[in-house]
Amino acid sequence: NLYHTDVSLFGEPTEFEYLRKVLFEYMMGRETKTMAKVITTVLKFPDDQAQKILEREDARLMALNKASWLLTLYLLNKFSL
Amino acid sequence: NLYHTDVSLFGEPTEFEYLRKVLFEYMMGRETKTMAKVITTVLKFPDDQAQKILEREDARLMALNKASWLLTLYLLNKFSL
Amino acid sequence: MGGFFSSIFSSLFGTREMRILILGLDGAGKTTILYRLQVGEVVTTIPTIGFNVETVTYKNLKFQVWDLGGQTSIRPYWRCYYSNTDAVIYVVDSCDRDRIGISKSELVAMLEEEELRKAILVVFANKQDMEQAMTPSEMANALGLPALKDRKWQIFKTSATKGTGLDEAMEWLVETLKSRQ
Amino acid sequence: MGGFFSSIFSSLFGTREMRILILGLDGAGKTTILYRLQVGEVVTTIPTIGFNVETVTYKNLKFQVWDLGGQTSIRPYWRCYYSNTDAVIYVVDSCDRDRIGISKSELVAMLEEEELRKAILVVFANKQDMEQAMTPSEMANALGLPALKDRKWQIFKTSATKGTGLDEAMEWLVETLKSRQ
Ligand SMILES: Nc1nc2c(ncn2[C@@H]2O[C@H](COP(=O)(O)OP(=O)(O)OP(=O)(O)O)[C@@H](O)[C@H]2O)c(=O)[nH]1
Ligand SMILES: Nc1nc2c(ncn2[C@@H]2O[C@H](COP(=O)(O)OP(=O)(O)OP(=O)(O)O)[C@@H](O)[C@H]2O)c(=O)[nH]1
Ligand SMILES: [Mg+2]
Ligand SMILES: [Mg+2]
Repeated sequence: NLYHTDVSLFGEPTEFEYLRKVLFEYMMGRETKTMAKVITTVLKFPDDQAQKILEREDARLMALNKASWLLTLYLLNKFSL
Repeated sequence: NLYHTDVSLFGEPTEFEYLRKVLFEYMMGRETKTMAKVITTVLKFPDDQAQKILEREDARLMALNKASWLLTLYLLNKFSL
Repeated sequence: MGGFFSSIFSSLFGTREMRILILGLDGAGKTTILYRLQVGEVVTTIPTIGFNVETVTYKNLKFQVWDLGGQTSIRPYWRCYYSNTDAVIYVVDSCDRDRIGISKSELVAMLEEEELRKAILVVFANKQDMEQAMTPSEMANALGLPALKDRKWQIFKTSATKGTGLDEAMEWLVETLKSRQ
Repeated sequence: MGGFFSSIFSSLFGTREMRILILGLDGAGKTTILYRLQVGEVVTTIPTIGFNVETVTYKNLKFQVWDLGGQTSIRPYWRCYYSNTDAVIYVVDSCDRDRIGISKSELVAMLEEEELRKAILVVFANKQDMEQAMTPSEMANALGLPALKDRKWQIFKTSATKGTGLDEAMEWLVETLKSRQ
Protein backbone atom coordinates (compact mmCIF):
# COMPACT_ATOMS: atom_id res chain seq x y z
CA ASN A 1 0.00 0.00 0.00
CA LEU A 2 2.21 2.68 -1.41
CA TYR A 3 0.09 5.65 -0.35
CA HIS A 4 0.74 5.13 3.30
CA THR A 5 4.51 5.17 3.29
CA ASP A 6 6.20 8.22 4.62
CA VAL A 7 7.43 9.95 1.52
CA SER A 8 4.36 9.42 -0.65
CA LEU A 9 2.05 10.90 1.96
CA PHE A 10 2.18 14.02 -0.17
CA GLY A 11 2.07 14.43 -3.96
CA GLU A 12 5.81 15.01 -3.96
CA PRO A 13 8.19 14.36 -1.09
CA THR A 14 9.62 17.81 -1.78
CA GLU A 15 6.25 19.45 -1.29
CA PHE A 16 5.74 17.65 1.99
CA GLU A 17 9.12 18.73 3.31
CA TYR A 18 8.47 22.26 2.07
CA LEU A 19 5.20 22.40 3.98
CA ARG A 20 6.88 21.23 7.14
CA LYS A 21 9.62 23.82 6.87
CA VAL A 22 7.19 26.67 6.29
CA LEU A 23 4.83 25.48 9.01
CA PHE A 24 7.67 25.23 11.48
CA GLU A 25 8.63 28.85 10.85
CA TYR A 26 4.99 29.88 11.18
CA MET A 27 4.55 28.04 14.44
CA MET A 28 7.73 29.58 15.81
CA GLY A 29 6.24 32.99 15.07
CA ARG A 30 8.58 34.01 12.27
CA GLU A 31 7.37 35.95 9.22
CA THR A 32 3.90 34.72 9.99
CA LYS A 33 2.08 36.74 7.34
CA THR A 34 4.11 35.34 4.46
CA MET A 35 4.14 31.84 5.93
CA ALA A 36 0.35 31.94 6.31
CA LYS A 37 0.04 32.72 2.60
CA VAL A 38 2.23 29.78 1.67
CA ILE A 39 0.44 27.35 3.98
CA THR A 40 -3.04 28.23 2.76
CA THR A 41 -1.81 27.90 -0.83
CA VAL A 42 0.03 24.59 -0.43
CA LEU A 43 -2.93 23.03 1.40
CA LYS A 44 -5.48 24.61 -0.95
CA PHE A 45 -7.60 26.16 1.77
CA PRO A 46 -10.98 27.38 0.52
CA ASP A 47 -10.85 31.10 -0.31
CA ASP A 48 -13.02 32.22 2.57
CA GLN A 49 -10.90 30.40 5.13
CA ALA A 50 -7.66 31.70 3.63
CA GLN A 51 -9.02 35.22 3.81
CA LYS A 52 -10.07 34.87 7.43
CA ILE A 53 -6.61 33.64 8.33
CA LEU A 54 -4.86 36.49 6.54
CA GLU A 55 -7.18 39.08 8.08
CA ARG A 56 -6.39 37.71 11.51
CA GLU A 57 -2.69 37.91 10.71
CA ASP A 58 -3.08 41.59 9.73
CA ALA A 59 -4.99 42.35 12.90
CA ARG A 60 -2.28 40.70 14.98
CA LEU A 61 0.49 42.64 13.29
CA MET A 62 -1.42 45.90 13.74
CA ALA A 63 -2.00 45.24 17.43
CA LEU A 64 1.69 44.47 17.86
CA ASN A 65 2.66 47.65 16.05
CA LYS A 66 0.33 49.70 18.17
CA ALA A 67 1.68 48.17 21.36
CA SER A 68 5.26 48.89 20.35
CA TRP A 69 4.39 52.49 19.51
CA LEU A 70 2.71 52.99 22.85
CA LEU A 71 5.73 51.54 24.57
CA THR A 72 8.02 53.84 22.62
CA LEU A 73 5.97 56.91 23.50
CA TYR A 74 5.88 55.85 27.13
CA LEU A 75 9.65 55.41 27.24
CA LEU A 76 10.32 58.70 25.45
CA ASN A 77 8.03 60.42 27.93
CA LYS A 78 9.41 58.71 31.01
CA PHE A 79 13.01 59.53 30.22
CA SER A 80 12.06 62.96 28.90
CA LEU A 81 13.79 62.37 25.59
CA ASN B 1 -0.32 10.93 -12.89
CA LEU B 2 -2.50 10.00 -9.95
CA TYR B 3 -0.28 11.48 -7.26
CA HIS B 4 -0.90 15.02 -8.34
CA THR B 5 -4.67 15.08 -8.25
CA ASP B 6 -6.30 16.93 -5.43
CA VAL B 7 -7.56 14.17 -3.20
CA SER B 8 -4.55 11.88 -3.41
CA LEU B 9 -2.14 14.63 -2.40
CA PHE B 10 -2.28 13.03 1.03
CA GLY B 11 -2.20 9.37 2.01
CA GLU B 12 -5.93 9.48 2.62
CA PRO B 13 -8.29 12.25 1.55
CA THR B 14 -9.67 12.10 5.09
CA GLU B 15 -6.29 12.79 6.59
CA PHE B 16 -5.74 15.75 4.31
CA GLU B 17 -9.09 17.27 5.23
CA TYR B 18 -8.41 16.57 8.88
CA LEU B 19 -5.12 18.43 8.73
CA ARG B 20 -6.77 21.41 7.08
CA LYS B 21 -9.48 21.56 9.73
CA VAL B 22 -7.02 21.38 12.61
CA LEU B 23 -4.65 23.86 11.01
CA PHE B 24 -7.47 26.32 10.42
CA GLU B 25 -8.38 26.24 14.10
CA TYR B 26 -4.72 26.68 15.04
CA MET B 27 -4.27 29.62 12.71
CA MET B 28 -7.41 31.26 14.07
CA GLY B 29 -5.89 31.01 17.53
CA ARG B 30 -8.25 28.42 18.98
CA GLU B 31 -7.06 25.67 21.34
CA THR B 32 -3.58 26.21 19.97
CA LYS B 33 -1.77 23.88 22.35
CA THR B 34 -3.86 20.84 21.43
CA MET B 35 -3.91 21.77 17.75
CA ALA B 36 -0.12 22.10 17.75
CA LYS B 37 0.16 18.57 19.07
CA VAL B 38 -2.08 17.22 16.33
CA ILE B 39 -0.29 19.13 13.56
CA THR B 40 3.18 18.01 14.57
CA THR B 41 1.91 14.43 14.80
CA VAL B 42 0.05 14.34 11.48
CA LEU B 43 2.99 15.88 9.64
CA LYS B 44 5.54 13.76 11.52
CA PHE B 45 7.70 16.65 12.64
CA PRO B 46 11.09 15.56 13.99
CA ASP B 47 11.00 15.30 17.79
CA ASP B 48 13.23 18.29 18.44
CA GLN B 49 11.10 20.57 16.28
CA ALA B 50 7.86 19.33 17.82
CA GLN B 51 9.26 20.00 21.25
CA LYS B 52 10.35 23.53 20.36
CA ILE B 53 6.89 24.27 19.05
CA LEU B 54 5.16 22.95 22.15
CA GLU B 55 7.52 24.84 24.45
CA ARG B 56 6.76 28.04 22.60
CA GLU B 57 3.05 27.33 22.95
CA ASP B 58 3.47 26.90 26.71
CA ALA B 59 5.44 30.12 26.99
CA ARG B 60 2.74 31.96 25.05
CA LEU B 61 -0.02 30.63 27.25
CA MET B 62 1.92 31.54 30.38
CA ALA B 63 2.55 35.08 29.17
CA LEU B 64 -1.14 35.46 28.38
CA ASN B 65 -2.09 34.16 31.80
CA LYS B 66 0.30 36.54 33.47
CA ALA B 67 -1.02 39.48 31.50
CA SER B 68 -4.60 38.66 32.38
CA TRP B 69 -3.69 38.37 36.07
CA LEU B 70 -1.95 41.72 36.02
CA LEU B 71 -4.96 43.24 34.32
CA THR B 72 -7.27 41.72 36.91
CA LEU B 73 -5.19 43.02 39.80
CA TYR B 74 -5.03 46.46 38.19
CA LEU B 75 -8.81 46.55 37.74
CA LEU B 76 -9.48 45.32 41.27
CA ASN B 77 -7.16 48.00 42.59
CA LYS B 78 -8.49 50.79 40.42
CA PHE B 79 -12.09 50.20 41.35
CA SER B 80 -11.16 49.41 44.99
CA LEU B 81 -12.96 46.08 44.92
CA MET C 1 -14.43 39.68 25.86
CA GLY C 2 -17.06 37.78 27.84
CA GLY C 3 -15.06 34.61 27.60
CA PHE C 4 -11.96 36.48 28.65
CA PHE C 5 -13.33 37.91 31.87
CA SER C 6 -15.28 34.81 32.73
CA SER C 7 -12.09 32.82 32.39
CA ILE C 8 -10.32 35.28 34.67
CA PHE C 9 -13.03 34.96 37.27
CA SER C 10 -13.23 31.23 36.99
CA SER C 11 -9.49 31.02 37.55
CA LEU C 12 -9.87 33.45 40.48
CA PHE C 13 -12.56 31.40 42.10
CA GLY C 14 -11.28 28.03 41.12
CA THR C 15 -14.15 26.75 39.00
CA ARG C 16 -12.16 25.08 36.28
CA GLU C 17 -14.17 23.66 33.41
CA MET C 18 -14.03 19.87 33.29
CA ARG C 19 -12.66 18.37 30.11
CA ILE C 20 -14.51 15.43 28.61
CA LEU C 21 -13.71 13.47 25.46
CA ILE C 22 -16.30 11.55 23.46
CA LEU C 23 -14.56 8.70 21.64
CA GLY C 24 -15.62 5.61 19.71
CA LEU C 25 -15.65 4.16 16.20
CA ASP C 26 -17.11 6.10 13.28
CA GLY C 27 -20.88 6.04 13.15
CA ALA C 28 -21.28 5.13 16.83
CA GLY C 29 -23.29 8.29 17.48
CA LYS C 30 -20.73 10.59 19.15
CA THR C 31 -21.73 13.80 17.40
CA THR C 32 -25.42 13.05 17.88
CA ILE C 33 -24.73 12.62 21.59
CA LEU C 34 -22.70 15.84 21.89
CA TYR C 35 -25.48 17.99 20.50
CA ARG C 36 -28.18 16.05 22.34
CA LEU C 37 -26.31 16.97 25.54
CA GLN C 38 -25.74 20.56 24.51
CA VAL C 39 -28.99 21.66 22.93
CA GLY C 40 -31.25 18.73 23.80
CA GLU C 41 -32.07 18.01 20.17
CA VAL C 42 -31.21 15.48 17.48
CA VAL C 43 -29.18 17.23 14.80
CA THR C 44 -28.38 15.89 11.36
CA THR C 45 -24.77 14.78 11.33
CA ILE C 46 -22.12 14.10 8.73
CA PRO C 47 -19.02 12.03 9.49
CA THR C 48 -16.72 14.16 11.63
CA ILE C 49 -13.39 14.82 9.93
CA GLY C 50 -11.75 16.73 12.71
CA PHE C 51 -13.67 17.41 15.89
CA ASN C 52 -16.47 19.36 17.50
CA VAL C 53 -15.92 21.09 20.80
CA GLU C 54 -18.74 22.62 22.83
CA THR C 55 -19.37 23.89 26.31
CA VAL C 56 -22.05 21.81 27.97
CA THR C 57 -23.67 22.88 31.24
CA TYR C 58 -25.11 20.13 33.39
CA LYS C 59 -26.39 20.72 36.92
CA ASN C 60 -24.52 24.01 37.19
CA LEU C 61 -21.27 22.34 36.21
CA LYS C 62 -19.51 23.42 33.04
CA PHE C 63 -17.86 20.91 30.78
CA GLN C 64 -15.70 21.42 27.75
CA VAL C 65 -16.76 18.45 25.64
CA TRP C 66 -14.70 17.26 22.68
CA ASP C 67 -16.21 14.94 20.09
CA LEU C 68 -13.43 13.48 17.93
CA GLY C 69 -13.94 11.91 14.51
CA GLY C 70 -13.71 8.11 14.66
CA GLN C 71 -12.71 7.04 11.13
CA THR C 72 -9.82 4.60 10.90
CA SER C 73 -7.28 6.99 9.37
CA ILE C 74 -7.74 9.71 11.96
CA ARG C 75 -8.17 7.52 15.05
CA PRO C 76 -4.39 7.51 15.69
CA TYR C 77 -4.63 11.22 16.46
CA TRP C 78 -7.02 10.82 19.40
CA ARG C 79 -4.01 10.66 21.69
CA CYS C 80 -3.09 14.25 20.93
CA TYR C 81 -6.19 15.32 22.84
CA TYR C 82 -5.71 13.28 26.02
CA SER C 83 -3.87 15.73 28.22
CA ASN C 84 -5.87 17.12 31.20
CA THR C 85 -8.90 14.98 30.43
CA ASP C 86 -11.21 14.29 33.39
CA ALA C 87 -13.50 11.74 31.75
CA VAL C 88 -13.95 9.75 28.56
CA ILE C 89 -17.37 8.93 27.18
CA TYR C 90 -16.79 5.86 25.03
CA VAL C 91 -19.63 5.35 22.57
CA VAL C 92 -20.33 1.94 21.01
CA ASP C 93 -22.96 1.10 18.40
CA SER C 94 -24.78 -1.79 20.11
CA CYS C 95 -25.76 -3.27 16.74
CA ASP C 96 -22.30 -3.26 15.23
CA ARG C 97 -21.29 -6.76 16.34
CA ASP C 98 -18.80 -7.06 13.49
CA ARG C 99 -16.60 -4.31 14.83
CA ILE C 100 -16.94 -4.84 18.57
CA GLY C 101 -13.44 -6.36 18.52
CA ILE C 102 -11.96 -3.26 16.90
CA SER C 103 -13.86 -1.10 19.35
CA LYS C 104 -12.33 -3.12 22.18
CA SER C 105 -8.77 -2.82 20.97
CA GLU C 106 -9.11 0.94 20.51
CA LEU C 107 -10.48 1.18 24.03
CA VAL C 108 -7.67 -0.93 25.46
CA ALA C 109 -5.00 1.12 23.69
CA MET C 110 -6.59 4.30 24.97
CA LEU C 111 -6.72 3.14 28.58
CA GLU C 112 -3.04 2.28 28.48
CA GLU C 113 -2.09 5.90 27.96
CA GLU C 114 -0.44 7.54 30.94
CA GLU C 115 -2.24 10.85 30.35
CA LEU C 116 -5.61 9.14 30.90
CA ARG C 117 -4.55 7.29 34.03
CA LYS C 118 -6.95 9.22 36.25
CA ALA C 119 -9.75 9.70 33.74
CA ILE C 120 -13.18 8.28 34.50
CA LEU C 121 -14.68 5.98 31.86
CA VAL C 122 -18.36 5.96 30.91
CA VAL C 123 -19.38 3.55 28.16
CA PHE C 124 -22.53 4.37 26.22
CA ALA C 125 -24.08 1.22 24.73
CA ASN C 126 -25.77 3.36 22.09
CA LYS C 127 -28.56 2.70 19.55
CA GLN C 128 -30.57 0.69 22.09
CA ASP C 129 -33.70 1.61 20.15
CA MET C 130 -32.67 -0.94 17.50
CA GLU C 131 -33.89 -4.53 17.69
CA GLN C 132 -30.68 -6.49 17.52
CA ALA C 133 -28.91 -4.35 20.12
CA MET C 134 -26.42 -6.05 22.43
CA THR C 135 -27.29 -5.84 26.09
CA PRO C 136 -25.02 -3.77 28.34
CA SER C 137 -23.63 -6.83 30.09
CA GLU C 138 -22.97 -8.54 26.77
CA MET C 139 -21.12 -5.43 25.64
CA ALA C 140 -19.23 -4.99 28.89
CA ASN C 141 -17.87 -8.50 28.48
CA ALA C 142 -17.04 -8.01 24.81
CA LEU C 143 -15.08 -4.88 25.71
CA GLY C 144 -13.34 -6.55 28.63
CA LEU C 145 -14.60 -4.00 31.14
CA PRO C 146 -14.82 -6.37 34.13
CA ALA C 147 -11.08 -6.96 33.91
CA LEU C 148 -10.20 -3.27 34.22
CA LYS C 149 -7.97 -2.35 37.13
CA ASP C 150 -7.61 1.00 38.86
CA ARG C 151 -10.36 2.54 36.82
CA LYS C 152 -13.68 4.12 37.77
CA TRP C 153 -16.06 2.95 35.06
CA GLN C 154 -19.72 2.37 34.34
CA ILE C 155 -21.79 1.31 31.33
CA PHE C 156 -25.22 2.70 30.35
CA LYS C 157 -27.69 1.86 27.65
CA THR C 158 -28.53 4.89 25.58
CA SER C 159 -30.35 5.97 22.49
CA ALA C 160 -29.07 9.31 21.31
CA THR C 161 -31.87 9.68 18.78
CA LYS C 162 -34.66 8.86 21.24
CA GLY C 163 -32.85 10.63 24.04
CA THR C 164 -33.09 7.76 26.52
CA GLY C 165 -30.44 6.85 29.07
CA LEU C 166 -28.35 10.00 28.65
CA ASP C 167 -29.58 11.67 31.83
CA GLU C 168 -28.79 8.69 33.99
CA ALA C 169 -25.32 8.42 32.53
CA MET C 170 -24.55 12.11 32.97
CA GLU C 171 -25.91 11.99 36.50
CA TRP C 172 -23.48 9.22 37.38
CA LEU C 173 -20.62 11.04 35.64
CA VAL C 174 -21.25 14.30 37.49
CA GLU C 175 -21.51 12.60 40.86
CA THR C 176 -18.36 10.62 40.25
CA LEU C 177 -16.45 13.69 39.13
CA LYS C 178 -17.63 15.65 42.16
CA SER C 179 -16.64 12.93 44.62
CA ARG C 180 -13.22 12.97 42.98
CA GLN C 181 -12.28 16.55 43.61
CA MET D 1 15.18 42.67 22.31
CA GLY D 2 17.75 44.30 20.03
CA GLY D 3 15.69 43.53 16.98
CA PHE D 4 12.65 44.91 18.70
CA PHE D 5 14.04 48.32 19.55
CA SER D 6 15.93 48.65 16.33
CA SER D 7 12.70 48.00 14.48
CA ILE D 8 10.97 50.67 16.57
CA PHE D 9 13.66 53.17 15.79
CA SER D 10 13.80 52.30 12.15
CA SER D 11 10.06 52.84 11.95
CA LEU D 12 10.48 56.13 13.85
CA PHE D 13 13.16 57.38 11.53
CA GLY D 14 11.77 55.87 8.39
CA THR D 15 14.61 53.56 7.43
CA ARG D 16 12.57 50.61 6.24
CA GLU D 17 14.55 47.53 5.29
CA MET D 18 14.34 46.83 1.57
CA ARG D 19 12.94 43.46 0.59
CA ILE D 20 14.74 41.51 -2.11
CA LEU D 21 13.88 38.11 -3.56
CA ILE D 22 16.43 35.81 -5.18
CA LEU D 23 14.63 33.62 -7.71
CA GLY D 24 15.64 31.21 -10.48
CA LEU D 25 15.61 27.52 -11.37
CA ASP D 26 17.07 24.91 -9.03
CA GLY D 27 20.84 24.73 -9.13
CA ALA D 28 21.26 28.23 -10.59
CA GLY D 29 23.31 29.35 -7.60
CA LYS D 30 20.82 31.37 -5.53
CA THR D 31 21.82 30.10 -2.10
CA THR D 32 25.51 30.44 -2.97
CA ILE D 33 24.85 34.04 -3.94
CA LEU D 34 22.88 34.84 -0.79
CA TYR D 35 25.68 33.78 1.52
CA ARG D 36 28.35 35.28 -0.70
CA LEU D 37 26.53 38.60 -0.26
CA GLN D 38 26.00 38.14 3.44
CA VAL D 39 29.25 36.70 4.74
CA GLY D 40 31.51 37.08 1.67
CA GLU D 41 32.27 33.40 1.49
CA VAL D 42 31.35 30.36 -0.57
CA VAL D 43 29.30 27.99 1.58
CA THR D 44 28.46 24.39 0.81
CA THR D 45 24.83 24.23 -0.24
CA ILE D 46 22.16 21.60 -0.48
CA PRO D 47 19.03 22.05 -2.61
CA THR D 48 16.77 24.51 -0.82
CA ILE D 49 13.44 22.97 0.15
CA GLY D 50 11.86 26.02 1.63
CA PHE D 51 13.82 29.25 1.80
CA ASN D 52 16.65 31.11 3.43
CA VAL D 53 16.16 34.64 4.66
CA GLU D 54 19.02 36.85 5.82
CA THR D 55 19.68 40.48 6.55
CA VAL D 56 22.34 41.79 4.18
CA THR D 57 23.99 45.17 4.72
CA TYR D 58 25.41 46.85 1.67
CA LYS D 59 26.72 50.42 1.69
CA ASN D 60 24.91 51.19 4.92
CA LEU D 61 21.63 50.01 3.47
CA LYS D 62 19.87 47.06 5.04
CA PHE D 63 18.16 44.45 2.92
CA GLN D 64 15.99 41.56 3.92
CA VAL D 65 17.00 39.02 1.30
CA TRP D 66 14.89 35.92 0.60
CA ASP D 67 16.36 33.00 -1.33
CA LEU D 68 13.53 30.67 -2.41
CA GLY D 69 13.98 27.05 -3.44
CA GLY D 70 13.72 26.62 -7.20
CA GLN D 71 12.67 23.00 -7.72
CA THR D 72 9.74 22.42 -10.07
CA SER D 73 7.23 21.30 -7.46
CA ILE D 74 7.74 24.26 -5.16
CA ARG D 75 8.17 26.99 -7.79
CA PRO D 76 4.40 27.65 -7.85
CA TYR D 77 4.70 28.98 -4.31
CA TRP D 78 7.12 31.81 -5.19
CA ARG D 79 4.11 34.06 -5.65
CA CYS D 80 3.23 33.85 -1.97
CA TYR D 81 6.37 35.87 -1.23
CA TYR D 82 5.89 38.72 -3.74
CA SER D 83 4.09 41.29 -1.64
CA ASN D 84 6.15 44.42 -0.73
CA THR D 85 9.14 43.30 -2.77
CA ASP D 86 11.47 46.08 -3.93
CA ALA D 87 13.71 44.08 -6.23
CA VAL D 88 14.11 40.62 -7.71
CA ILE D 89 17.51 39.07 -8.35
CA TYR D 90 16.86 36.49 -11.05
CA VAL D 91 19.66 33.94 -11.22
CA VAL D 92 20.31 31.89 -14.35
CA ASP D 93 22.90 29.15 -14.83
CA SER D 94 24.72 30.38 -17.95
CA CYS D 95 25.65 26.83 -18.92
CA ASP D 96 22.15 25.37 -18.64
CA ARG D 97 21.12 25.95 -22.25
CA ASP D 98 18.59 23.10 -22.09
CA ARG D 99 16.45 24.86 -19.55
CA ILE D 100 16.81 28.47 -20.62
CA GLY D 101 13.30 28.24 -22.12
CA ILE D 102 11.83 27.12 -18.78
CA SER D 103 13.78 29.85 -17.03
CA LYS D 104 12.27 32.36 -19.45
CA SER D 105 8.69 31.24 -18.92
CA GLU D 106 9.06 31.35 -15.14
CA LEU D 107 10.47 34.86 -15.46
CA VAL D 108 7.65 35.99 -17.74
CA ALA D 109 5.00 34.57 -15.40
CA MET D 110 6.63 36.30 -12.48
CA LEU D 111 6.78 39.68 -14.16
CA GLU D 112 3.09 39.51 -14.97
CA GLU D 113 2.18 39.55 -11.29
CA GLU D 114 0.58 42.76 -10.10
CA GLU D 115 2.43 42.67 -6.77
CA LEU D 116 5.77 42.90 -8.58
CA ARG D 117 4.71 45.73 -10.88
CA LYS D 118 7.14 48.20 -9.35
CA ALA D 119 9.94 45.76 -8.52
CA ILE D 120 13.37 46.25 -10.06
CA LEU D 121 14.80 43.29 -11.96
CA VAL D 122 18.48 42.31 -11.87
CA VAL D 123 19.44 39.22 -13.85
CA PHE D 124 22.58 37.38 -12.78
CA ALA D 125 24.08 35.43 -15.69
CA ASN D 126 25.78 33.12 -13.19
CA LYS D 127 28.54 30.50 -13.49
CA GLN D 128 30.53 32.66 -15.90
CA ASP D 129 33.65 30.84 -14.73
CA MET D 130 32.59 27.87 -16.84
CA GLU D 131 33.76 27.47 -20.41
CA GLN D 132 30.52 27.03 -22.30
CA ALA D 133 28.78 29.95 -20.57
CA MET D 134 26.31 32.01 -22.55
CA THR D 135 27.22 35.67 -22.92
CA PRO D 136 24.99 38.21 -21.21
CA SER D 137 23.58 39.49 -24.48
CA GLU D 138 22.86 35.96 -25.62
CA MET D 139 21.06 35.33 -22.38
CA ALA D 140 19.20 38.64 -22.40
CA ASN D 141 17.78 37.69 -25.78
CA ALA D 142 16.93 34.15 -24.74
CA LEU D 143 15.01 35.54 -21.76
CA GLY D 144 13.27 38.18 -23.85
CA LEU D 145 14.57 41.03 -21.72
CA PRO D 146 14.81 43.64 -24.52
CA ALA D 147 11.06 43.35 -25.03
CA LEU D 148 10.22 44.23 -21.42
CA LYS D 149 8.02 47.28 -20.94
CA ASP D 150 7.72 49.49 -17.86
CA ARG D 151 10.47 47.66 -16.07
CA LYS D 152 13.82 48.84 -14.70
CA TRP D 153 16.16 45.95 -15.44
CA GLN D 154 19.82 45.13 -15.97
CA ILE D 155 21.86 41.98 -16.58
CA PHE D 156 25.28 41.20 -15.09
CA LYS D 157 27.73 38.37 -15.55
CA THR D 158 28.58 36.78 -12.26
CA SER D 159 30.38 33.87 -10.73
CA ALA D 160 29.15 33.21 -7.25
CA THR D 161 31.93 30.75 -6.51
CA LYS D 162 34.72 33.04 -7.75
CA GLY D 163 32.95 36.11 -6.41
CA THR D 164 33.15 38.10 -9.61
CA GLY D 165 30.52 40.50 -10.86
CA LEU D 166 28.49 40.59 -7.67
CA ASP D 167 29.76 43.99 -6.52
CA GLU D 168 28.95 45.68 -9.79
CA ALA D 169 25.47 44.20 -9.78
CA MET D 170 24.75 45.20 -6.18
CA GLU D 171 26.13 48.68 -6.86
CA TRP D 172 23.67 49.14 -9.71
CA LEU D 173 20.83 47.74 -7.61
CA VAL D 174 21.51 50.05 -4.68
CA GLU D 175 21.77 53.13 -6.87
CA THR D 176 18.59 52.25 -8.69
CA LEU D 177 16.72 51.62 -5.47
CA LYS D 178 17.95 54.92 -4.01
CA SER D 179 16.93 56.93 -7.05
CA ARG D 180 13.49 55.36 -6.73
CA GLN D 181 12.62 56.55 -3.28
N1 LIG E 1 -31.05 4.27 15.61
C1 LIG E 1 -30.14 5.08 16.16
N2 LIG E 1 -29.34 5.79 15.37
C2 LIG E 1 -28.42 6.61 15.94
C3 LIG E 1 -28.30 6.73 17.33
N3 LIG E 1 -27.31 7.62 17.58
C4 LIG E 1 -26.84 8.02 16.39
N4 LIG E 1 -27.49 7.43 15.40
C5 LIG E 1 -27.28 7.60 13.96
O1 LIG E 1 -26.02 7.07 13.60
C6 LIG E 1 -25.43 7.80 12.54
C7 LIG E 1 -24.03 8.26 12.91
O2 LIG E 1 -24.11 9.17 13.99
P1 LIG E 1 -22.97 10.26 14.29
O3 LIG E 1 -23.34 10.95 15.54
O4 LIG E 1 -22.69 11.09 13.11
O5 LIG E 1 -21.72 9.28 14.51
P2 LIG E 1 -20.25 9.64 14.99
O6 LIG E 1 -19.89 8.70 16.07
O7 LIG E 1 -20.14 11.09 15.28
O8 LIG E 1 -19.36 9.26 13.68
P3 LIG E 1 -17.95 9.89 13.20
O9 LIG E 1 -18.13 11.38 13.23
O10 LIG E 1 -17.70 9.38 11.82
O11 LIG E 1 -16.90 9.40 14.14
C8 LIG E 1 -26.39 8.96 12.27
O12 LIG E 1 -27.21 8.64 11.19
C9 LIG E 1 -27.21 9.05 13.54
O13 LIG E 1 -28.49 9.58 13.34
C10 LIG E 1 -29.18 5.96 18.14
O14 LIG E 1 -29.15 6.01 19.38
N5 LIG E 1 -30.08 5.14 17.50
N1 LIG F 1 31.00 26.82 -11.36
C1 LIG F 1 30.10 27.48 -10.63
N2 LIG F 1 29.30 26.80 -9.81
C2 LIG F 1 28.39 27.51 -9.06
C3 LIG F 1 28.29 28.91 -9.15
N3 LIG F 1 27.31 29.32 -8.31
C4 LIG F 1 26.84 28.20 -7.71
N4 LIG F 1 27.48 27.12 -8.17
C5 LIG F 1 27.25 25.73 -7.77
O1 LIG F 1 25.97 25.31 -8.24
C6 LIG F 1 25.40 24.38 -7.33
C7 LIG F 1 24.01 24.82 -6.91
O2 LIG F 1 24.11 26.03 -6.18
P1 LIG F 1 22.99 26.51 -5.14
O3 LIG F 1 23.37 27.85 -4.67
O4 LIG F 1 22.71 25.47 -4.14
O5 LIG F 1 21.73 26.57 -6.12
P2 LIG F 1 20.25 27.12 -5.82
O6 LIG F 1 19.90 28.07 -6.91
O7 LIG F 1 20.18 27.64 -4.44
O8 LIG F 1 19.36 25.78 -5.97
P3 LIG F 1 17.95 25.43 -5.26
O9 LIG F 1 18.14 25.67 -3.81
O10 LIG F 1 17.69 23.99 -5.56
O11 LIG F 1 16.92 26.31 -5.88
C8 LIG F 1 26.36 24.28 -6.16
O12 LIG F 1 27.16 23.14 -6.32
C9 LIG F 1 27.19 25.53 -6.26
O13 LIG F 1 28.49 25.41 -5.73
C10 LIG F 1 29.18 29.59 -10.04
O14 LIG F 1 29.16 30.81 -10.20
N5 LIG F 1 30.05 28.83 -10.76
MG1 LIG G 1 -19.09 12.60 14.45
MG1 LIG H 1 19.12 27.06 -2.78
